[in-house]
Amino acid sequence: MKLPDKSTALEEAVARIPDGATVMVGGFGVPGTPFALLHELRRQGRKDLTLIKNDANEAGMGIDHLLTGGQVRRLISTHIGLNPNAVALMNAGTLEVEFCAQGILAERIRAGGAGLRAIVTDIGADTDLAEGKARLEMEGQRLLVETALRADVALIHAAAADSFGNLAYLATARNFNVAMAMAADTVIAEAETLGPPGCLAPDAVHTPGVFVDHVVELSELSREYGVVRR
Amino acid sequence: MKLPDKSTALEEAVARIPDGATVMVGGFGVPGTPFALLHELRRQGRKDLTLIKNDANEAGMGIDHLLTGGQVRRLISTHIGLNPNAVALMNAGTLEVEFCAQGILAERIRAGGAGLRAIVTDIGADTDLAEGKARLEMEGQRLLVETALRADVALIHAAAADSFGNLAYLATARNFNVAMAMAADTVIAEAETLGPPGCLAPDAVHTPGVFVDHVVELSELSREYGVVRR
Amino acid sequence: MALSDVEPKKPGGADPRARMIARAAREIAPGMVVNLGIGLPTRVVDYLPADMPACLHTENGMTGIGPTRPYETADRNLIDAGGAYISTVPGSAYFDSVVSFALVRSGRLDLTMLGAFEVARNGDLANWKIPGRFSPGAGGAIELAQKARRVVVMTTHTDRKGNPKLLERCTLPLTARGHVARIFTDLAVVDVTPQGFVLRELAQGISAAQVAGATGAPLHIPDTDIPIF
Amino acid sequence: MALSDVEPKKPGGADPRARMIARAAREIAPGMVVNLGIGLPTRVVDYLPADMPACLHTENGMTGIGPTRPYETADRNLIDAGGAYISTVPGSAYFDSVVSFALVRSGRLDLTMLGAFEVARNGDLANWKIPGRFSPGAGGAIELAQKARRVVVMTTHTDRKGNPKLLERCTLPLTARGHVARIFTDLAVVDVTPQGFVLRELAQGISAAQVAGATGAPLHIPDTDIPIF
Repeated sequence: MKLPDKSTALEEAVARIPDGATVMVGGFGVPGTPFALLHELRRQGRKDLTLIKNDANEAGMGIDHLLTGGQVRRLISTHIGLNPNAVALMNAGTLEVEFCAQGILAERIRAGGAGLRAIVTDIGADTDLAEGKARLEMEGQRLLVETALRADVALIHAAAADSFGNLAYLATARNFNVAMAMAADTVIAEAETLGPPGCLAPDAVHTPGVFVDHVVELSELSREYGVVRR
Repeated sequence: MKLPDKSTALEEAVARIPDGATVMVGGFGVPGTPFALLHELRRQGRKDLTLIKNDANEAGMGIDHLLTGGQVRRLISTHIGLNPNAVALMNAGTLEVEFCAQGILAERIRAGGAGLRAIVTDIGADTDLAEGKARLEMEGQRLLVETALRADVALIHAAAADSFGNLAYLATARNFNVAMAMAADTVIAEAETLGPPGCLAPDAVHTPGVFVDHVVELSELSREYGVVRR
Repeated sequence: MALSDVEPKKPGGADPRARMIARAAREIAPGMVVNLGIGLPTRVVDYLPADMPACLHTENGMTGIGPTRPYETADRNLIDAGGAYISTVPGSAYFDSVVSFALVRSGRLDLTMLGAFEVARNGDLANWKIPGRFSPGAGGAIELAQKARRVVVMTTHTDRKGNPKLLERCTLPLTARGHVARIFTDLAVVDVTPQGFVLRELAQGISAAQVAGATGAPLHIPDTDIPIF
Repeated sequence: MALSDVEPKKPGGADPRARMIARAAREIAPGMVVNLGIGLPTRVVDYLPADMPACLHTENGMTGIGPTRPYETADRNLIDAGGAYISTVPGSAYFDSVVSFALVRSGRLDLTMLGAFEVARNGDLANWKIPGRFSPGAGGAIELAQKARRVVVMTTHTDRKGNPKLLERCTLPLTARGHVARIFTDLAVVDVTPQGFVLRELAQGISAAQVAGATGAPLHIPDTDIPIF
């Protein structure tokens, strides 16, 4: 056997995202954010998107282009405080924001990727974040049933990939990419380097290629991938 | 800062397991089974144990010594078919066996390690394995609430470790070790090699040392770790 | 051992089991992700062409299985779920049991081949428990049978005593309900359809009447030519 | 940049915030696993002695944080949860967000230091939502505040308008109920006890009366000497 080749051109991969899609976007701050895929999504002008992303990046970076471009109807996130545009759109009622506790967002995505229907947790059970969520009592404690999240598409950034879609991340760029790369019907990964099968040691793979549908090689890294001077 | 040193002698580490303890044991077949820790547990003669392990090893290997030595009251497992001693003890009523679907056992352990209380799944919902389990209805489907599993102690086998307890596994020896190393109050890992902090690349760590309490260096690998000729 | 060191086994030969395994191997189409259950199915790995673009999964934590290895060159850390020593292909990846079943349950598995104690004409499968006698446990079979996009069974047509394993209704505790689509045996290829068992192919030297006689439920035999494997 | 390139900052100096951070850094005892929340707490990393055996966690996926780095030597892939460029120590490990919060929720975190909009005398914490004005979201604070073995807060004693942040009762949506044990401010160290706020230490040049005046709930002032930091 040999493993199937999933390398795809940037434009073609992003063209698979329809209007109205729910899209998971990897990254926590700059590291692990798929800036090139997001730029192409901006360029292709897809509308009415629901984004699932840890944060809203910063003004002028990443999903901020989609938010300020009016392409996003709804954002499921944990923290948008570093992007005043996102806060302003939310306060103006133009952008619907659902906040999740960060680890619970990660677990809901993971549950989707793991083919589970929900997780049961005490996190946030006695806060406003519990509003509207199903309850379950175990051993006298009122717990929350947090439903699994899946998306139509996940956009992932990896440091290195092979053409089967095996991925490796660097340092804190791993973050939400691992869970999201398992939790969407179509998983598109951009990679800083793309090699033939065998270029990653089997023990060093962070996301097995079996979860990935398309791998896009980045010809160069734009300024956004660099160190941010604040 | 420097990271704390958790290296411990074999005898001292295993002495922390009390009679009556619930003990998770890594491994799937030979790879990843902590044979040296199990031998020491046999030698120290702890009684009335509950073991949680994917399989029952084979006759004359691993937990078989504990089973035939009468040290185990209860076994939570997915498949014991390769060990006729385990099947005989179960049929004789001497050993209580709880069977789990393999991926659900993994998820229940992971849920324990992730500080969740339960997972909600459709796996096995229409089979005998659902007997006695709580139900939850979502979108018209009757699902199972599978409770999280934690243990007093987890016994882990790693290929390489540093003294902080960061662990790396080889090939299919990873199996249940990753989840179990997060799901016990006391986590004891044996390692084929043990080096100073920094001996494992931060991107190559499979189990972060923060989950591990004691690391035991193996002076030599017994015959059991080798290739099994059947 | 690299992939190129190992020649895939040729179909055919006199052994009916080897012919069954070779036939089942042809069920794997290009691009598929496939899990081979422990027992007879895992042996399929040695019957696949080297240039076939497919990905084999083993639930103990690997994608990209290569051919089995003899003891002399075995890697003590590299086994399949049945304990056989296997090899890698370029692009193999290792992961833990949690990720391994995330793959299964989330729908990334196109095909699984499982062993069976019993299969019913409605697609029910029993392969984990013979109460009071031999209950090995289900291992990964419950998730595999419930969640793979296509579930096929590979088994001898009858048990050691000659009793049929393809039945009107399973008598043993079930692994999964209604998911089996096709059964490969040493006698035939049989499909599970809304109308029950349908004969699709015959093993060399076996007649449709012999298959019907060894089957514990009505076997529909199409009027057309039945291919031989 | 290796650890040895970076000297930990010295406590003291004229800046009250720097003194507060230096004092909070002393809360970290040998052997602890500690998470530093975004904002003021993350700055604690630069005030810890190089030979302190402790493990710093950042929820974006790392244990073994080393001192912060200047832009010139920053690694673009290595930040803390607040976006500051950090370094490693020997034995650092990277992991994903799922594992990162498994660590938090399963009780492996001895201490967390969090920022606050409001803290109540019963240990309630509000730090994620000012309805209609500024709701950044809780990030990881809900799990950190609910699950760390010990939760301390680091904050200016009053907001920009001079209003107290230590209150009888929180007015904003809560992050977690009753988990805050201690508060480090630019004016004082205050404990949360069953009897409410208790003054433990005073910032240099600050009187107990000043602290009481800047606190929105009764402040118990022990009869003993109050240490100065």
